[in-house]
Amino acid sequence: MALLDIRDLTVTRPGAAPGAPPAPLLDGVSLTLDRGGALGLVGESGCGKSLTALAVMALLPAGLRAGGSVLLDGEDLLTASERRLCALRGRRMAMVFQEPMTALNPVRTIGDQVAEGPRHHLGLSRRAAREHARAVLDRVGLDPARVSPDSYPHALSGGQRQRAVIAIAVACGPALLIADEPTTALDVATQARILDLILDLVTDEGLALLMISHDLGVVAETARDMAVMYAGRIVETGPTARVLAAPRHPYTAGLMAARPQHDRGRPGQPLAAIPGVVPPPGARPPGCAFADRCARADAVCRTRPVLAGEPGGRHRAACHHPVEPPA
Amino acid sequence: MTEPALLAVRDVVRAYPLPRRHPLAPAGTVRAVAGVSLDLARGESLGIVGESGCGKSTLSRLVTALEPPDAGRVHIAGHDPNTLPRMALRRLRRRVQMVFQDPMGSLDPRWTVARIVAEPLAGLAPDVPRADRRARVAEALAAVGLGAEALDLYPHQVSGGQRQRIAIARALVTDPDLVVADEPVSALDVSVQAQVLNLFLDLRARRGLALLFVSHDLDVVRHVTERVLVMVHGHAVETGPTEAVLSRPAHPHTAALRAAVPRIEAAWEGRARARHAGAPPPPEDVRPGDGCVYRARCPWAVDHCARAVPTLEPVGPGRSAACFRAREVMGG
Amino acid sequence: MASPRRLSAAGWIGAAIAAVVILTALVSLVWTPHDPTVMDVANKLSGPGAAHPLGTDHFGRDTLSQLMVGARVSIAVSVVAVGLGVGLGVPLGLLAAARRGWIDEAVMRFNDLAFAFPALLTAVLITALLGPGAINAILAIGLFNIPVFARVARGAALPLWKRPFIQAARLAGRGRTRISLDHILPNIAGTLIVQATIQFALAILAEAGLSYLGLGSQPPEVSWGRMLNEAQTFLFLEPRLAVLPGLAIVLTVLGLNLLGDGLRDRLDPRLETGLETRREGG
Amino acid sequence: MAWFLVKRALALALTLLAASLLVFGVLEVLPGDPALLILGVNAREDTLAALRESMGLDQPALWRYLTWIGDLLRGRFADSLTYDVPVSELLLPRLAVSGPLALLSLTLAVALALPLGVLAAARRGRITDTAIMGASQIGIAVPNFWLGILLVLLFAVSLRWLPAGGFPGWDAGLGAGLAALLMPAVALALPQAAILTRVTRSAVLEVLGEDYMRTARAKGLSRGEALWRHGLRNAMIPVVTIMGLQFSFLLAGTIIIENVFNLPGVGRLVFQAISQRDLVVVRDVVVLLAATVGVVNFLVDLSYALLDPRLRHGAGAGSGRHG
Repeated sequence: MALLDIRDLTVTRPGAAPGAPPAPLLDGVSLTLDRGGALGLVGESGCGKSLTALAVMALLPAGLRAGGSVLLDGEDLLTASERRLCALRGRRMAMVFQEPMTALNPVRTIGDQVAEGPRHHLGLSRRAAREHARAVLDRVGLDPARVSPDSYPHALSGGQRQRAVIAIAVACGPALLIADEPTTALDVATQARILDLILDLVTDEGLALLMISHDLGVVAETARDMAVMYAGRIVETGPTARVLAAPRHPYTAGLMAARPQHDRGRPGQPLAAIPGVVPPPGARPPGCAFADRCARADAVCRTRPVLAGEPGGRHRAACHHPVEPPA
Repeated sequence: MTEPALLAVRDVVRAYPLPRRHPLAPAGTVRAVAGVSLDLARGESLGIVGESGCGKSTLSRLVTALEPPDAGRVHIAGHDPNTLPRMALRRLRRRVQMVFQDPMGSLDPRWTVARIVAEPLAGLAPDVPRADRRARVAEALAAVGLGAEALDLYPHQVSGGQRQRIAIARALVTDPDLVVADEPVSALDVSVQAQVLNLFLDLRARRGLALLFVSHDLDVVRHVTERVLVMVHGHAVETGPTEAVLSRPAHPHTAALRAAVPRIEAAWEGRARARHAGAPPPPEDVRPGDGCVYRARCPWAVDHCARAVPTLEPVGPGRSAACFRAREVMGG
Repeated sequence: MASPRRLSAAGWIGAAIAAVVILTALVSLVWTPHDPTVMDVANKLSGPGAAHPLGTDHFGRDTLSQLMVGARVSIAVSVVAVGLGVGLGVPLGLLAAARRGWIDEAVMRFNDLAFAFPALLTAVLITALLGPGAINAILAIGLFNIPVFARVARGAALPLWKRPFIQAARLAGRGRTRISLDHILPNIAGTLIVQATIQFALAILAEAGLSYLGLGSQPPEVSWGRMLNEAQTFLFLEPRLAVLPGLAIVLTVLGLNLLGDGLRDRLDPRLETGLETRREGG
Repeated sequence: MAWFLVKRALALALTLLAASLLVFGVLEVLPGDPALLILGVNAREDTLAALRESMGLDQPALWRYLTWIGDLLRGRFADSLTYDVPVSELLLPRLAVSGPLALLSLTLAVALALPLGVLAAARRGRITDTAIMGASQIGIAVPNFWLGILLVLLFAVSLRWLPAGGFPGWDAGLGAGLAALLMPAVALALPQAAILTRVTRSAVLEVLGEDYMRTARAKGLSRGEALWRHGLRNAMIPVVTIMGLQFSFLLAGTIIIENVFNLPGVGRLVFQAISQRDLVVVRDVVVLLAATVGVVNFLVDLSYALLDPRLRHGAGAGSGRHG
């Protein structure tokens, strides 16, 4: 049984005006993640990748409704009681957020914030939790001798703060770690070190990782499998090496071609930009959501494509006219 | 007689006061830009790269005379904008315009596109008759690929990529010689970023525009600029032709920046990247005369780096780097 | 208008109440059931009836007519007092934000000074020094509004000065005054309007307080505060006289506050942010 | 931290200096000759001259200002013009009324507003929230003196539970004293509590939207635990600011309320002094009130430093993108 099994997850926002139909933000998202596995979720802003993470944590913003099922160890999180969810969050599943500047409480020390989870979930005494926090901080590269656990977040650099956020997430030894754009707000050298850390934790602690990023490179470096999201749907999924080496969905191919890649692109030459804009929720075409921007689209694309691929293969794309794999 | 360089910056310094720790503490300053020089000829493009806080944005504000330097000189077409009388400064400003990072924040939410794009004309070109302004604005919008239907929209009614196009149109409307772009695509999604980068390439090719392109993204800088300048803690540590500098760095920082960029090839080649050295010291800990500013996190650092300050020395055709071990860095 | 959002139900109720009060004040200019100053001792302290829908006071003056005229005084005093605050305070705040340096410091110190004197105490002082009366009450209340608007305008303008579109305007050759008027003022107008409704409500309360102390409008002028002042003598005899003008005040202030809240909800750009706004799409 | 407090203390001193100069200037210059004011326009010239001399009015203004401030700082007060006793003798017994009154109403306001504000925020959009917000909306609109009148009508006239006004003095016993202050305190407190409730609610709502609250929830804390452990302290910062400002309103409110309830307090003293043109009393009491407001705002600044470690450590917003 997979550790995380998301089946046909939908998230809808109530209609803007009374009587208006609710707008689907996530539309039939299915993903699985095995114990110790690493799954990358890529897409541009507004595609619903962060929403997927929040749905798994059962921390969706008020007013949004989720349908389908999210199974963690076979237990459906969408129907679990709030009490049960509180017992699972931080203990079995944990999350690292995008903005290290704001994800920490400015008026409490980092040691205090790391110790809170263990006290809550593991029933540690105040003193034991503090010791535990010191060890966890040390584990994420915040050596208590150099960076005091009694520091307040404002005294730390961005990278150090993100390490503290990671410490909070892994403090109770969760089975699933969700990282939502964990390095987007960081410099490239800091990003590399934080990715190092996340990979080390995944390997050493046997965590399963759901890595969410807009950056194909970050996913390539951290996840064995990946899924590409567009307009609230999964449009392509498969082993990362296969998907990136030979993308089948025109959107994935377009994303890759639009990157200025020094090894392949020719400086000064126009990049292959994807024309048009992502359709907003509520205004998505009934068939393939990418059809309006796609050069390969025809009349068939007005019906919705399903994820499909080679028989028995794990590389699948939701496209009526997939890009041919190179011979 | 040759005309003066379009842009000549000599040893500019810009320092900001630090908050005092107690009432009697000496008033500390942090030098955001600590003695940087650069030249830019008509039609040339120069990328400024570095991590956040390295001083690259401050440098762009010095070049556009949004801030005066504390020391050193900025010359635009032979004139120092910081000593010019107001009317002459306006004439000079027609030749240098800027594009900002945040496409929403750089457009007044309560103005229409037509008014936004026309503002530099109203402020800098009183000789352009009012009646001609709308035509000039439409022309500038056409140059960035927007139709006349955009004229009466408000910024919130257009997409992020279109907003950045509008900001570029505003920078073009006075027909400048130099456009300074401060992280113009870092807030945009990849597919939209490509559209805007193409626009910059196109404008350079068609208008002979000189471009000062500030970015943290090496791939982007490599794509749009001919020369590059790498900054650390307010210092220029390496400069030269973009392709040469980024493919064979002579300064350890350039090398580290390059090595840190996540690559999609890692998916099949495996993640073979050198582990990175320690965190950079906070900027206020880096004092001039303290040796090389980069040595605290430099894997190549030797004792000598703590005693002497490296200066930019030639390391190849049109290239220079501020590192005692530049030759070794280039070699391996 | 930037936002298509409609005013909330509470906002509409507030607007309606404010409209009714203003309308009443306007009607009182041309018509009241009785002359509010004419005494009719034969009918003094009579309860509500056909001739006097809300009864009469201890001099037999018609309470309804007095309330109508009182609305006029309240509104007039508040309009002028808030106008004074806006007219002087907003330019001062804009100037401080645009110039910073010693001008800013001076304006802020002036503000601290003004806030060090409790508003009503200042008003009491001024009216006591210059003599009681509606004009001096206006002056006293308006004077205190100046630092309020200066502070609000400065506070709203300061973060705007750091925004890129202001830097773009500077690159476009715009001077600080021009930027303050063309860019800053339109962008803080919403904040100022909301503050103005709040100050308007406070001014009505302050005028009532001063008149109640006998420092505001003087007889034979009629105002809600004066009515309360006079009613206190007959509190035990005729509570109606104390309750009615108070209700008029409460209703008016309530309406203005509801309107102000409604406007704030409508104008607050923070409420417009969507779900995932960190990166800009297409 | 030290620097921050020293700066605030300097600002306080500067404000007080300016305030005293202003009060002095206004009272000396604006109304003309104090002696004339006291004795009236029909007074004889030699009587006026004598009075001027006894008041030190023949001295240069700066000298008189310095003497006044110097005396004040040493706790020496000049004689009241109407009562012929030092202002301090008038002030002290009245402070014994106004001080407890202001304190009682502030306590009432805070005790009412904080729980209600937090409750409304936690129940946002539900019936509890709507009810609390509706009540506070009305509370803000009620003039405190009118509320005082209503309270008198209800509790003194109809129910006869409490005295309608006046103050028996603390000699009459704590109970009697508090009974006399209860209605005035409630009248002062309710409108302020209404404002504070709204401020608390919006501060808590603001905090609830912060990223670190989501971090706390992701840790496994329930909504209530997250609010209690991570939200309240951050939410208190704007609340304390408003409390500081409200103190000034409370002081001013005492002027009216003491008139409604006929209490012998400082507010009534100022009011009477102004109407009797007792400039010595006015001058001293107004400066004293301004000083109180200044000190309270200084305490507010001090509490910021306690609530927010960023201020305590004298650091601005971190630059921190570096690893």
